Amino acid sequence: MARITHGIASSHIPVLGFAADHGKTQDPIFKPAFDGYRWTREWIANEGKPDVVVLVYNDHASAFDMNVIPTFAIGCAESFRVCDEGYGPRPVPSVVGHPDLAWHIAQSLILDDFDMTIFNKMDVDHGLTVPLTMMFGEDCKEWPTTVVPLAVNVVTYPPPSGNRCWLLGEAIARAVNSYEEDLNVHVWGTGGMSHQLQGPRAGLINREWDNMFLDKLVGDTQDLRHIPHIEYLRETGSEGIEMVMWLIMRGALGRETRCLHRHYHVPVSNTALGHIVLEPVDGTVPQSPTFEADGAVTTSIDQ
Amino acid sequence: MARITHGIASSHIPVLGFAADHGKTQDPIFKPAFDGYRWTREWIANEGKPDVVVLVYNDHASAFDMNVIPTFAIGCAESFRVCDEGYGPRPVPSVVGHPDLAWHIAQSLILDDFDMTIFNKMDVDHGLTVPLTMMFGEDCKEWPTTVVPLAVNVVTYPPPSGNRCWLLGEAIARAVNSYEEDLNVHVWGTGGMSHQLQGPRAGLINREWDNMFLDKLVGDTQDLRHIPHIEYLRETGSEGIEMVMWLIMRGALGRETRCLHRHYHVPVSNTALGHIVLEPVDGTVPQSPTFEADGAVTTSIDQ
Amino acid sequence: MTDIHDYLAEFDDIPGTRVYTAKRARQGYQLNQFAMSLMQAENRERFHADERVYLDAWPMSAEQKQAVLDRDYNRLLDLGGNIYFLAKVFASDGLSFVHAVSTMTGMSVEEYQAMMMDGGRSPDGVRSIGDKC
Amino acid sequence: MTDIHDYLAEFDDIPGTRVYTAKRARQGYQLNQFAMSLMQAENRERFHADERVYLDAWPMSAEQKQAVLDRDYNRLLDLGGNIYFLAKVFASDGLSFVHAVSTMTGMSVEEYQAMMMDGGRSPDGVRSIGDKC
Ligand SMILES: [Fe+3]
Ligand SMILES: [Fe+3]
Repeated sequence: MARITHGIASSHIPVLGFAADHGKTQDPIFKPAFDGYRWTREWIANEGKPDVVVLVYNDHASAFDMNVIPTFAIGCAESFRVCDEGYGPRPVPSVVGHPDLAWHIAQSLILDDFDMTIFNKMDVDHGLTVPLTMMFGEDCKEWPTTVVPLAVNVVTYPPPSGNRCWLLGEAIARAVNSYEEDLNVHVWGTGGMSHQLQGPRAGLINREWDNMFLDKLVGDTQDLRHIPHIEYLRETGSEGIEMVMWLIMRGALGRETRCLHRHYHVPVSNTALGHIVLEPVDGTVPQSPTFEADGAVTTSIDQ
Repeated sequence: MARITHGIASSHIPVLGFAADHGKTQDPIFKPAFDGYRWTREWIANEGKPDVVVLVYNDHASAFDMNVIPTFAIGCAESFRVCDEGYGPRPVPSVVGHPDLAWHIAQSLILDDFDMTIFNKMDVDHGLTVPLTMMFGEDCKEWPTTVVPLAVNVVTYPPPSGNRCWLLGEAIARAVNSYEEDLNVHVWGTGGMSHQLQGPRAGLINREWDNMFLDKLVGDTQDLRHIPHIEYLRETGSEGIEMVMWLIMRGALGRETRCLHRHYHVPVSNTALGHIVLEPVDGTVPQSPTFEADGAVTTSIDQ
Repeated sequence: MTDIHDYLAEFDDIPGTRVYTAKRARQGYQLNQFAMSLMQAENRERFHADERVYLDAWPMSAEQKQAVLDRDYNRLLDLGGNIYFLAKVFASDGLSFVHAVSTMTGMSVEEYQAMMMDGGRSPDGVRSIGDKC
Repeated sequence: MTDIHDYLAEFDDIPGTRVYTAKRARQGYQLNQFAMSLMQAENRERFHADERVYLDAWPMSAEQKQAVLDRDYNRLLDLGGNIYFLAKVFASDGLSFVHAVSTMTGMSVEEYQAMMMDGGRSPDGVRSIGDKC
């Protein structure tokens, strides 16, 4: 049976992709950011290696224009092209999907009353490719994992609530747990932390709040799911709202987590960088509200 | 304040659009089908006239190909073009949207934990245009109402559950009730009734089951929301699943309805035609599960 | 319904019916995308001018292409086609839904239409393969 | 949060911030679609060859066009622009996010970067217009 072995959160700041693509990771301005991923790169190349990553990110006006705004999009294609965001496409490998698992998750989520939009053709932007670079390094000829892209709208208001995201994470865990093939699955939440890219208030960074958020991803508290959008905006800047995506990852890890690695650095470009690696201590998620299950879909992912 | 004054359900059989567009409504084969809409046409041209119709339908591989499959799509554009389904586009007017109300509903639904996909450009097919013709007649130079298109996936499995559709209807009612302009809003559910368009079992019609379904749209029973997909398939044919869309309309009408008009006819093409006009007796819908409301969003639409 | 596997398994128990699940959607992806290309008038013309050439531009299986050439709709359903997509093929042939659908039933168009005028096919006996109910 | 009106109203209480709600999305629709057209290299070339001509092909307001020509990003935000869409404009100019963003703050690029190196802008005093907290 497939199981969620770990959750990773990471900022997906585009300039880190730029630094990686142009041999600048050891430049003084970028080195501290990359240094904080050294532990993760070592670990993920060895015992931390996933077979599939359910990679939660947002599209930044790249694949989706103003004509289509999906709250939750899941990519079920064989592969996903890297798009040109205006500087030319990043020189990184295409992203290989996992259509079997992706379709299984998509079907499960819809049966669990999540109103998914399925994409069978979708380009992916820095939101998805920068985290791959940060975890797997600058020199990948191909990515050492398959990916199920899960794009969340956090650009046009309203995005989904933090609680809805947490619930989606729980439903993803149930979906993975009901997939029959033996697979190590990661769930990654990306974006954040504090940043505001617009207006006279740009450059806002709230180190204290960000660290509160990192603290509460660990253990068994569920406080984070109840933070309203306005609090992200006031406390962490207009683009800090991206952190709701981390709650999908957290929800998927179940009742209690432990922290394997944590990294926080200011600044990268306009942004506070945050990164954390978690594993479930008690991975139990609530039963499906729609299946009359006798435990079939609700399995502890305790290790 | 806007309020939902009526709900209408109707099949959206393409051949009725063909008959209307080619002056064949009085042909013996089509006449009984059109005769059953005479009451509605008279009523809707007078006291039944809506300002806006929230028109629930499904796309039949017209606007959406296999690359994008939204469970719930809402059209927020100024207008919607009529698409060419292979026989050339129907010679009917473009559909004029109501972007103010559509965006308001979209935002409200997302805040109510429905994972909508917003479309600002979308063509519409017979699923949407045939019901307009049936209600407003063959000779419209322009449609006498604005429309908020709400497209539901019932083609690729799984579609949303009947219960999810009913809940969406309730959330649409809350959204309409919180819109400040004075508007008469209809919610229409389209598609159905019994039909199977494929394979050796094609042509299946279940007059008894269809009439049970029509019976239970009236009054205060909520039995219909719990019918599983497999029952629609077994009892009413593979395309009978379209009836889940009627439950969005029914959910939007609240606790209790009365029937103003009802029509059932077999056959039209491969299909059983069903049509019903309902009004709320007690339009109360449950409070939002996400707003800590003091009645603000939950208003009786009792008349 | 207890889990997704039960949910999907039940669909295989309906006689003469292919439910368009993920498995079929994936198998039929190129076939259905081909069919949808016929929504444009110029594609319909190119298709009818030389069906084989037009089909060969699509990465479909040989069986799928042959079934399109044969207008064998039951076979196309077996190969992952969906009827709303396939409708673009018979629409481009100028066929109605009744005509095209009748070809899947083993009846002549006239027999099929007579059945419909008579109230349609009864669900009795075709609800379930297992139960014959 | 008690209803959608409260939810939206709170967004107007954040200093120096435009939250991209439906109202802004509708106002900025053509502007943002224009910006996104610059994701294609040939469009970037055409735009830079003659910005006015390129802009005139889009049904944008005169103010929106002028603000693009001026690269006045605060004004573009006021006119319904969204920063991720507008990023295609400054990317096509070869500007980084830091550079473009700094132009909205009333600081020079150097001042802005110094502020960021120093830990960024404190949230104290810019959480709320009403509360000054
Ligand atoms: Fe981002
Ligand atoms: Fe239909």
